[in-house]
Amino acid sequence: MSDVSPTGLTVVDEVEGGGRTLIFTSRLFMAANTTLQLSLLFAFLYLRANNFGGMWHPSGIGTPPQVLAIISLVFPLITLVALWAVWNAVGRGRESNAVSGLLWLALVAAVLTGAVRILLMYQFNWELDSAGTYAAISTLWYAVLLGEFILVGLWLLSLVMGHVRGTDRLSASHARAILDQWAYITGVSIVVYLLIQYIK
Amino acid sequence: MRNRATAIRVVIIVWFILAVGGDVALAFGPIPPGQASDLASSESLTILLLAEIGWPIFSAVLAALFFTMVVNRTAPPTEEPSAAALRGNTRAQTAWIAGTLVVVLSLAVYGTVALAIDQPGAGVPSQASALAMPTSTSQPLEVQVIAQQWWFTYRYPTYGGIETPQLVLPVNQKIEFNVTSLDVVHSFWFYALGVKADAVPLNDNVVTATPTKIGTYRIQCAELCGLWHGNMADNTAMVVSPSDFAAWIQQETTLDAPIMKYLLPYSHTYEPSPTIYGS
Amino acid sequence: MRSRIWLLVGGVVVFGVLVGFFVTRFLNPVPPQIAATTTSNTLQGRHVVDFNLTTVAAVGTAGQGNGEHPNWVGYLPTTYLKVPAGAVVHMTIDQEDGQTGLRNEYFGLVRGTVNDQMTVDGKVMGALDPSLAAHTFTIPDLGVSVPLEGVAGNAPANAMIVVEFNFVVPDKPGLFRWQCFVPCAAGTLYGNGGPMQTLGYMAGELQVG
Amino acid sequence: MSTPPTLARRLNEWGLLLGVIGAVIGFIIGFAVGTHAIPYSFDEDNSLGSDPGILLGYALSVVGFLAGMGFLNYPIGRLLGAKRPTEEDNAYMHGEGGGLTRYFRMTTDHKVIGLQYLVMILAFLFIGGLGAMFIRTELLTPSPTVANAQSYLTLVGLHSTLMIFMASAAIIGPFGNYFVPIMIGARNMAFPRLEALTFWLLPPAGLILLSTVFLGGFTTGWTGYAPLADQNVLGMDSYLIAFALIGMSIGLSGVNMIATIMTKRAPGLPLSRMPIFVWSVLVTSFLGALAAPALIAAVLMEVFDRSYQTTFFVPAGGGSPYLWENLFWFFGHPEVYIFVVPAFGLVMEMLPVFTRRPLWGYRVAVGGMVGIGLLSFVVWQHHLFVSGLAPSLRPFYMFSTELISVPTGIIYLVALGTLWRARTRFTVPMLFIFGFFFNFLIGGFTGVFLSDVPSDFTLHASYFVQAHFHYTIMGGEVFALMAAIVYYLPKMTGRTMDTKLLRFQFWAVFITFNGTFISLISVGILGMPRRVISYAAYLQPLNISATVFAYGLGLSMALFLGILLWEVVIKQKVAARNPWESLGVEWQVPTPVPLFNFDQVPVAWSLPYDYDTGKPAADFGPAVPAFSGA
Repeated sequence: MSDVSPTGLTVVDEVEGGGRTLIFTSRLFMAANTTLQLSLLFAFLYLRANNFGGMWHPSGIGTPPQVLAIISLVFPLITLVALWAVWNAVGRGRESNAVSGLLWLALVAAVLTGAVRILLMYQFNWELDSAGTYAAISTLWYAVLLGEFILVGLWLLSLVMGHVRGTDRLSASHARAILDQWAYITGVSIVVYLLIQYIK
Repeated sequence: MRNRATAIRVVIIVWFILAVGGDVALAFGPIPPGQASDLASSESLTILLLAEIGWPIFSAVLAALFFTMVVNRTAPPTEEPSAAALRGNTRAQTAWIAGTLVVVLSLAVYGTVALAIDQPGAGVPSQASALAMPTSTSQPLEVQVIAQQWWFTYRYPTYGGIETPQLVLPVNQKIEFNVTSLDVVHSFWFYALGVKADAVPLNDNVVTATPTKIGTYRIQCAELCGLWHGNMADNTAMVVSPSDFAAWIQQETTLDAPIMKYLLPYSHTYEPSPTIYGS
Repeated sequence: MRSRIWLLVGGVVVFGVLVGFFVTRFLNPVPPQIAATTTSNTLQGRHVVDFNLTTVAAVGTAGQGNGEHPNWVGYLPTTYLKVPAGAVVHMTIDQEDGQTGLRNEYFGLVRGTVNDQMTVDGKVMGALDPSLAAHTFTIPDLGVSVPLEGVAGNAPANAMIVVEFNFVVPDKPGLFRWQCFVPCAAGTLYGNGGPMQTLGYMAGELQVG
Repeated sequence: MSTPPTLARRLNEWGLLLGVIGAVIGFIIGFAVGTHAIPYSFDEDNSLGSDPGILLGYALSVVGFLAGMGFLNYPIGRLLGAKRPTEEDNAYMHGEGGGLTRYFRMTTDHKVIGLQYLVMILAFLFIGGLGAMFIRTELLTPSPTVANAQSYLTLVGLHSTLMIFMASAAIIGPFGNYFVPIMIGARNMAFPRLEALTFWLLPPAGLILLSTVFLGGFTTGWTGYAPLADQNVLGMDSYLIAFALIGMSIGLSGVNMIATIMTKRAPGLPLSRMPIFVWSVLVTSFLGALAAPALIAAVLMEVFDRSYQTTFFVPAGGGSPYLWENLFWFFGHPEVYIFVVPAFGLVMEMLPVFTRRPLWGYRVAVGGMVGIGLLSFVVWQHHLFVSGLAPSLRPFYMFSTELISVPTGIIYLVALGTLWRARTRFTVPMLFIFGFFFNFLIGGFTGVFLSDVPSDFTLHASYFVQAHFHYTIMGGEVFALMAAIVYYLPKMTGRTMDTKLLRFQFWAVFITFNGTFISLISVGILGMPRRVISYAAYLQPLNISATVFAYGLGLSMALFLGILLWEVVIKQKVAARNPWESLGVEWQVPTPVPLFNFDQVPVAWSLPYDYDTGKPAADFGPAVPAFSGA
């Protein structure tokens, strides 16, 4: 609703940020998250460079279990592709059952991501008090990423629930915002996996 | 104000008197940390220079603030702009920014040069072998400062690696302080010599200074290190003549004799026992 | 208006009481200070006073220790000592703790006591093997430092090592801190946490005068 | 909402009580789980608990508190796919018809939250100020008297940490939350629940920090340097959890503010016409959002060190104390600009009102603040000049630190330009603005000596540093805060407090403040380190002088609080709608500000400084005349 005031100037009812706010904020969180990840990267490289007393990688400390680590990267990729498809479909205004199906697929893969990563952390087999700084920073980093996967996973769950129950149909901007987030965390996880695997 | 020009003139004169008077006073006043070592003298000079440059600028801004706020204050009528509406002045802005930039750049250049000459806290030990006796006063004598909760002890690697809880230095001899810690972060602050260096475990923090005045001085820990941080001070650090120093070393060597066989060989850092959590 | 004033005053009083309760936590708790026992002896023309302290590693033997943390290692009965100015303190420490070892070997040296000596179970010593130390009795500002030998691991229960030494306190009244230099706080980083960081266990004050 | 509105509302009404209950339950659960389920605890002090127990207990108590307050209702509703809240629900959550009780529950109204912030900050500042009085009392004599070595360090840590917490929210909390949406023509924040969360994280953080005295205190000061922090007793855990909460609050508030300013501005309000205060909040929010996560990372590592015996900061275990120092100061330096940039914004917002002329050099002022923001990320190692870390980098950090005085100098240029030839109305806020510029100038002047490596070698970690940052934070930010309280109180509470007594109060606080901290600058130059309970005897006269002035400072601060309480709670003199005759849009809306700020959001906006034409910042139509003050 707009109106013309006697001074000839227009006034409006309300500024609705809406979808733009959501996407923008999602990216802001990514920026903030980047500081967190860079801090951990700094810690990782700093501890490795110093390696006091050979405690970066004491003998007998292995890398995380390879197979689980890779599986834990495949599931978020599945979610990512599903979310991309959802965003694509919603953005073109296709309100089909396919969207619901894709959302469910994304959710299941996200849940599996969390499950596999929890399992992975149990499989490190590191006694943190004696396994050196490599084990410590890797565990911490995996824990931080796990926490972020869980948070975004919960967001995804709320979107799926709202969508399938019809209380809050998924909008394109919502889909885009969560796609951004998930892509970011997945990307970071891949980088972290490579770092921990190859920079020992 | 009616006599705006007069007011401005008065303010400028006041500022000029303040600036010149302050700078002259600074030049004759005692400047910390004093002249007890070459490092301290150079720090005093830096502080003096910064103060001499900073004070006129500081007082100019202050005078301008006083002038614009206090001298110029009036009881205002309502709904009347108080002066011509100025929204900015590119020239003034450029001049101000350029001026501050020039000051800042010259300060940074000066600081960098001073830093390059003094090398306070260069972080790298200068001598290949700490145990060699310096052949001249300009060659550094290594003194290790070992910080622990909560006392400084000192090792003299050149004199058989004896350790003492009191710091005694020969005058006019270049000293290389190698500061390290056995537990947490401390900071070795020998105020009169202008020496301050954090003691970080497994790190060798190096400061060199040549004490130039015989006397008794105070040493204090300058980084919060736990319960007795405030008491981790020593009023008995001494700078003495070379002969007194030799005598003191002799005396300490005798005192230390029973413990020498237990002391670890001298090194730049000491790794605590592998069980970092107490038994 | 009156009711508002009362409301305000009431609020301020409640807030003040809460803050006051809090603030009292910071006030210097009057420590249970023990004074030296006077004797008729003299040494180097000075009056001799006696102290007898016990060090206890009270880990697992709750109730033996003192204060809020009965499980912590500590000097008993207290670490707040009071001696007359200018006296010679004759200190007897019943050492019941095990050997922990010094972080800085230097503190194995006896320093600042009369003749730079201590008596361990009747034996006169000038230094102790740093790895045998259980604690030290050190007053940094007076330059006094005495290592206390720990009871060997294979010793019978209730074994005890008696350490004796004399030191001179200044003629001027003052407050001096004293502490232990053996990282003896089991289970904490470098052995330097807990009792080492808390007054009344491995740290205390010596009031002179 | 999934539950019937009446029940949800009733629960919300009792949110504070439920929150306390939730906190207790959360603590018990967390403590039990942490103590028994986490195997890596070597802490033998089981008389009070283990580190994992305390850490988890505190963390869950915060979760319990927030759950009790009602923060989980909405997320859980969303997770269950419940319907979005209705308009009525939103209005209720905004505090519609709530009267005074809405200040004691979770609301989503930024104006309520602003006032909540104000009250909480004043309360905690008061407690922190009491701590300062105790510190000064102790330092009357060179050896311990009222405190002992341990309680003194805890006192220093509490005073500093509490003040840092409060300073980081002192201006952006009350005034940012209250006025930014109004100033940009928004009816609400972008994420009102998030905004409520940023506030309700702070009281638990403050109380958890204060609870440290029951756990033995902590001896690290606010910088929490490791490995001393690793050694500390359980009291350290309070510090860690509290600081993590503050970090989250700063970061989330930053994200929310940026989102609001960037996406919720009224049409017709480009960035180039935003009030300068909004700009300062924008810059600050970027600092908060981008710096706080570094603190979170550092705190996480410290939590791991303390509860899992990892060795991030323990050299013998392969870690490094420098890691903490780097991460901490990477957050810590932007943090000090989080304090002071909103203060710049506030004084530049107020100056035109009292000089009755446009803000001189608006663009360059914005550029200055943005410059401060950018530079503040590359100066952190000037805190480590004597640490022995990376000596070859010191010239760079010296340069970047000195460079930051250029954008800071711009703020002075703008102030002088605005004041130039103006006939200034010397009201009480203007007095405090004068105090702000005077004190901050000394703060900046002393900062020059600390930025230069050779002089920093003498002054580092001495009382000179302490006086320097008190000049910038207390002399700068707190003076701006007091100016803003007097200035904005008529709009926020509908009460005015412009009395003669306040003028006396200003001079009292100004003189005693400078007396205190000039004494402390002097003891610093003469070689007194910070945070010591014992000092050299020759420093006693200056310390006595500092203490006597500090008592005066404490009394005059208490006088300010007294006047504030008297005027607002008891006298309740109704203020005019626009007593300062400001053109800012926040003064054009009615008092009290309507529930959603605007019935209609104006489209035509200009800078609110056109005192030559008298044109308000936004056109509300003919109903509201430009000046209807007094």
